[in-house]
Amino acid sequence: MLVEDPHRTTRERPVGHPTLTRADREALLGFMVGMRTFEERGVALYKQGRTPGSFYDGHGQEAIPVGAAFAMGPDDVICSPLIRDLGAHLVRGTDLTEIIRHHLGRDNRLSRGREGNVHFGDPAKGIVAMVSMLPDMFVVAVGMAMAFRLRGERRVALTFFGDGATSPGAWHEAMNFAGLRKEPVVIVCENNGLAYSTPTSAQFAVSPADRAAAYGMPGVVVDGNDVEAMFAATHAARERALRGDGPTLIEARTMRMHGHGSHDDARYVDPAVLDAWRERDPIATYAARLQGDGVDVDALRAAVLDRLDAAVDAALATPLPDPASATDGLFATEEPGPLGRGDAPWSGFAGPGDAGGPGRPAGAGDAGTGR
Amino acid sequence: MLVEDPHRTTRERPVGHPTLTRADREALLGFMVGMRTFEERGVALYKQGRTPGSFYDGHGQEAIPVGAAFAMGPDDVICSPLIRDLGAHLVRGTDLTEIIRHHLGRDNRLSRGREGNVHFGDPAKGIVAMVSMLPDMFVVAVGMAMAFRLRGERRVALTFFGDGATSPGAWHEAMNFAGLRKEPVVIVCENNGLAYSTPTSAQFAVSPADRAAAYGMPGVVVDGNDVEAMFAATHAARERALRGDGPTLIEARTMRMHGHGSHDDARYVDPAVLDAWRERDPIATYAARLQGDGVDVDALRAAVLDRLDAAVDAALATPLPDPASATDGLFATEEPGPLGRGDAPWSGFAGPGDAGGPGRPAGAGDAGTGR
Amino acid sequence: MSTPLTRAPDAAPAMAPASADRDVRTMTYLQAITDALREEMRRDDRVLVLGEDVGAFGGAFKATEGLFREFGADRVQDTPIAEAAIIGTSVGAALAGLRPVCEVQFADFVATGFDQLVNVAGKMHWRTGLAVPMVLRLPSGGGFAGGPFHSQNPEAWFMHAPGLKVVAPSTPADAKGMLSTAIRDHNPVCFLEHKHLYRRIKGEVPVGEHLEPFTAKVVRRGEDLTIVAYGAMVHLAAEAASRFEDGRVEVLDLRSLVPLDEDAILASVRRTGKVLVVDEANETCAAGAQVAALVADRAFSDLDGPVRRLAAPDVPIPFSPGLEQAVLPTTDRIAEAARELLDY
Amino acid sequence: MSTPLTRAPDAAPAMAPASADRDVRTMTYLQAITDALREEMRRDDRVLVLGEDVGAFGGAFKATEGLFREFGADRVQDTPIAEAAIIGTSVGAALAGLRPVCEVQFADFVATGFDQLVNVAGKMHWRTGLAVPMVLRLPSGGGFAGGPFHSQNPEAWFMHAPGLKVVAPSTPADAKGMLSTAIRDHNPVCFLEHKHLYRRIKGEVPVGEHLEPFTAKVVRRGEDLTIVAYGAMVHLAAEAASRFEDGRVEVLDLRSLVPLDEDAILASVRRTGKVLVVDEANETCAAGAQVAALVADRAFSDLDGPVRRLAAPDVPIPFSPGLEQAVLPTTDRIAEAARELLDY
Ligand SMILES: Cc1ncc(C[n+]2csc(CCOP(=O)(O)OP(=O)(O)O)c2C)c(N)n1
Ligand SMILES: Cc1ncc(C[n+]2csc(CCOP(=O)(O)OP(=O)(O)O)c2C)c(N)n1
Ligand SMILES: [Mg+2]
Ligand SMILES: [Mg+2]
Repeated sequence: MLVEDPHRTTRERPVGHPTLTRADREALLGFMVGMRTFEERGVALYKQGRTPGSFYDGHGQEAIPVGAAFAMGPDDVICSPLIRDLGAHLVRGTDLTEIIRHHLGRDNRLSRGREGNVHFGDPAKGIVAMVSMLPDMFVVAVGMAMAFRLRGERRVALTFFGDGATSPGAWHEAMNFAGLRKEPVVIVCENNGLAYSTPTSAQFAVSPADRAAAYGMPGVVVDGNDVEAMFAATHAARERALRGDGPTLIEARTMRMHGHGSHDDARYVDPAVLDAWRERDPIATYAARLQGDGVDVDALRAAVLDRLDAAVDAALATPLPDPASATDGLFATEEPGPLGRGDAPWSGFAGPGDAGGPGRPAGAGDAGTGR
Repeated sequence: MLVEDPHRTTRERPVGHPTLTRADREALLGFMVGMRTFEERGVALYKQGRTPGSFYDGHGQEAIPVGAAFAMGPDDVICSPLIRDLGAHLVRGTDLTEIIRHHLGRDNRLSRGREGNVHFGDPAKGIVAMVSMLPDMFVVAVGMAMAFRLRGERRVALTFFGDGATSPGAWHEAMNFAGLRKEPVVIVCENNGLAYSTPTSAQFAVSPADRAAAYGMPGVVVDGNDVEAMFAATHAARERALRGDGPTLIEARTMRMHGHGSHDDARYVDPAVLDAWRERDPIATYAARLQGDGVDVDALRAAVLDRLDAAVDAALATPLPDPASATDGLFATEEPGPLGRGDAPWSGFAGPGDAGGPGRPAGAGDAGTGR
Repeated sequence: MSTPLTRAPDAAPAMAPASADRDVRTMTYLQAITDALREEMRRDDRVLVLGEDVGAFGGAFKATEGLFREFGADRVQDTPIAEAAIIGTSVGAALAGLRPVCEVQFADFVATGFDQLVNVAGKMHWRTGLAVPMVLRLPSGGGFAGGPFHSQNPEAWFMHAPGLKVVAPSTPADAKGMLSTAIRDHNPVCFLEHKHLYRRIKGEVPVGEHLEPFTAKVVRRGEDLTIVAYGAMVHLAAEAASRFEDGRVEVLDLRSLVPLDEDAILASVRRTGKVLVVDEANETCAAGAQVAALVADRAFSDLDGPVRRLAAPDVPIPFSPGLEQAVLPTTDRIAEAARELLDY
Repeated sequence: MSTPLTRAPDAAPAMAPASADRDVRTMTYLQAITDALREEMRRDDRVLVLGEDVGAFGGAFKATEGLFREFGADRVQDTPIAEAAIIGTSVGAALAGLRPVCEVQFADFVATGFDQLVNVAGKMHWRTGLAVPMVLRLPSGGGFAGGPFHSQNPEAWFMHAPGLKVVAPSTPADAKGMLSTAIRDHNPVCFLEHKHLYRRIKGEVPVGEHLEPFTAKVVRRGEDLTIVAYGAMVHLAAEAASRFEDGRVEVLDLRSLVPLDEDAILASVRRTGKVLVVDEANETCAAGAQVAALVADRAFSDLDGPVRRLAAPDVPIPFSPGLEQAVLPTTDRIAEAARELLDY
């Protein structure tokens, strides 16, 4: 389902979905439920004072990171999931307990307590952690994609940013490099109508998808609340990139349903707008659909909750990092190794150690060649 | 005369020239001849080792700064003429001897020897000096235009930059602010095919004029070798800005006929391309036309040369700045005064002290209201 | 707002430091900042505020709360996310006769507008004679688990960029008085307001017009050792000093980094003979390095001990509170360094 | 280029400093830089060069001359004018296993890519454990009427940004050896190459592989005073030192600013008891401030005189040669300061 786009643009719409199996659909729903459940717990932990600093969630936007990340192959990289994109981490298979430890400032493999909120990545899963400065990691993603192109690898870089992040100069420089050099980068812009308190009407005159043409790349508008549409658009963009035809900007239209962060009551948002969008909740609508197809959604929710409870318990039992560790490792002293392979459930790749195996759907051969 | 534009775009073409009198036409030619003559002398002085540092010229691009600056009113500001835009300084009436003193590193009112080559402005004439970082002064121009809009003044800011200067992030931020807030800024992009050694094909995928639409503003392609076309397009853009309809990006298509600077032999440019453009020299073609109309071009050239000789002599007789002055004035200690009014020959305004007077052509009433 | 953005105030009064008989009100450091903005905007129609979310929302920290309602959208402008444009258009507006006060949402983000600040704003007057009266408000500093991108203290970068004034108040009264002074200054001023002081620090603040000069101030007298600090570190230094006998440890609050009140620093150190310089910023090439170098040159013959420094080590500021406290200077560590110096 | 950009070299050899029996060739500082790039690109297919006009044109200063012909457009890339993208895509390429060497056309322009450098490149390893092996070549410094935007020495900004290495060679042999070392380093390295040395300074440079460590080096021995300098200032300092009796004035070439060879600085100053620190950069918070602060703390008891500094005053670098010479440290002024210190 594509939402109406008020702007004129040159745009490819994704034509036809690649085949999603029932297991794939369950996985999509599962990751969305996982993201929401995790974040609800995250808000609670933050309000209980257990999470230092701040907490951000992507309530209502789950379809975007989940659908997009799901379309990737194991050797693709994500650079980087942002504050609304926890689902991308879940799809790639980063350990839940580690993520919670990270949020709580406990010792953990992802950030060693040096970073908080969604500032983490998992090199072992092909994810590079975001920085706060928007949209700096888009520029970095273009550089990673360049390396893939130069080496002739069948890999893409997937990047995320919001509507507001199209205003900084770095966005333009990244768009220009990507479009001009046809880098294999898949660009997901999450247009949720707001940048903190600022509506898109005070951010830009022309929608992000319509601006893609100025860089010689297609801009696609997708219903960001439809996980399969996100999957299909990202899949098509990835195919295009792998063909050597360069980047695609996918503008996922959605709405930020919560405050900018858990500290923000978002009084500046019209409740009627929220009500209208709530009707189109990406999880509720997809769950209803899958339920109709016979998926046991309650069981799925229960399983997610069990895993979450266990992870939270394990995280809360984890000590804080050793204060003496704060200053080590400023500089790398060893030859860096390659990034690891992320889980790519749709391609049948479940994680390191898995070489593919049976049940790999058609098209999975595209999922990357490794190094 | 508009050159062929290979790209699709939404664009207003300037419709109908405002009336230029014969005196205006002579002035246009005179300023172009002045710029070229000055720069030829500048190259000579540089090669003689009299000009420290570097020297840049705009040979073949004279129609752009001259035509654009000529369309301005006295209260408009130019922020800023760049290295190809000496003609804009001449139109505004900055003293020739001061400019040469500046180039030679002699004591002078414009820069006190602190700056060289085209890094000067004349606050008394409403010109702000450029910085090297491209295109930073475009951003500043948008801020000046904002001030004019907020105060309800009928003034615009005119800014210049090259094709290469559309790549830095600052360009995007300035375009976005200008388009979104409909600032009264007139944007002249001098597309001379090159940024130092880099052709536009390695700079961007889509021409600057075509990218204007991405910011909600019209992009106009103009023959940058036709001074009247430049005048007309800039005049129309200025009218549009004064009407409150916001900025226009004018892409002036031209060719850089010399090296990037006098140190550069530009061996990387195909001589056949230069030959073809030489046929379309903005001064030769316009001089031929005016000569046909009875203008004594030789006399005009001779007068320019006389003035230049006198100015060079005066400049060479000027001492270097006092070394002890190098560190004073880092900080302003007094309430700043307003910028002065630039000469606006077309509007009949010849400089400070001139309040208009007879012979002001129709339309001159638009030339600004002062503060 | 009859003639918006045009009326300049009549004449600048002489600086009137807070005195006992002035009307004062107790407020937080953050409220003092808002108070200064309001006062100066009332006084001078040319003053305008711009930045991300500073309008109706009142800013990420609520420093501009209420201003949009009082002064309207032209003078309290929400901008797109674009620090270079925020700074650069402010330069332009300043050149055109306005007095912009722009907010960078967190000081950390100033790196994305750095070029406009150091190359355009900072060099303008020296190069061209054109003044650029503008203020860049920079919510800075750590101490609240903000992590590497919401805790930085970038002032040394500005100090090393000629043409920028750099100030960093530590109290509500100074925050108000120095912000007012900054807005009336004819130059670009980087105004470092410490986020961790915003709501924690309260104090008496003069009501109405209040100006503080860009000079240092002795906040505690002592004869045996000078602790030089600024911003949030002043509070830790004062606390550490209070652990020693009265009259031993002097605390000098720099308040302004450019101009740096060299006379005040030298006068204090010459008297005490020992100095400890504290920075919250990363150690290498920090403000404290400049102060230490100054002392080692110009007060050398009066020194009775090494010029000691305490600063954050050269790593980003960690998120997890235990790690963060391991990196930031603490009262204990300041007291310990002071003790060592006193015993030297 | 059979398998472009993929083959890593076999193993890093131990550092082999130039010795008498090595094959050497006389070349300029600039040629030495080109030589290092060529050597390292031949050795390691993962090394690529990118920047404005660095391709067929060979760069604004011709530092990459010949590389495009030898290594092709993939490994010697012309970029659009976009410093943030040049730096940021290099970070990405480095994360993906390449070893980018990017050129900023003039060091002054680094301010437009500052954020990617300090916030993305510099903090990456500490935050995430991911290494960012890349080199940022920065043609820096004044002395040739380049004016305020083509003469800057920005190294102190980088020193104050944790996670960046910062080096500044003064001789052709060091330029080659330290650039090679930088390319093999696993971290972002800011490589400050002084434009005014490019063609003026010639010297013997080892042929083939040549690595120099990121340490300081005594370039002239002396017992009574240490002059600490780096980059172009080393030559002036050596010239100034030669005006005194042999064996009186020691000159220490820092070569590397991060890591700073504190041991070498302290050892020299402890021996001589006096120090003059010279910077071409603006004085406040410069590298020299850090060196002076270090000495004033850790070598205090060995000092026989004040820690003196000579640096450019805090103004932009003027264009007109007489003004420029009034601002930059000169041999005369260094000698004069040395004389004063010796007489102290
Ligand atoms: C360069 C920069 N400036 C300012 C900020 C502060 N900031 C953090 S999130 C945010 C709003 C981002 O809006 P958007 O990109 O639309 O993402 P959303 O929060 O809506 O997902 C801002 C202004 C930042 N992170 N980076
Ligand atoms: C931000 C920035 N990076 C690099 C440079 C170095 N530089 C000076 S002029 C130039 C080429 C400019 O090309 P263009 O904008 O097309 O102007 P033209 O010289 O053709 O008039 C470059 C790269 C600069 N001035 N600013
Ligand atoms: Mg948003
Ligand atoms: Mg050009």
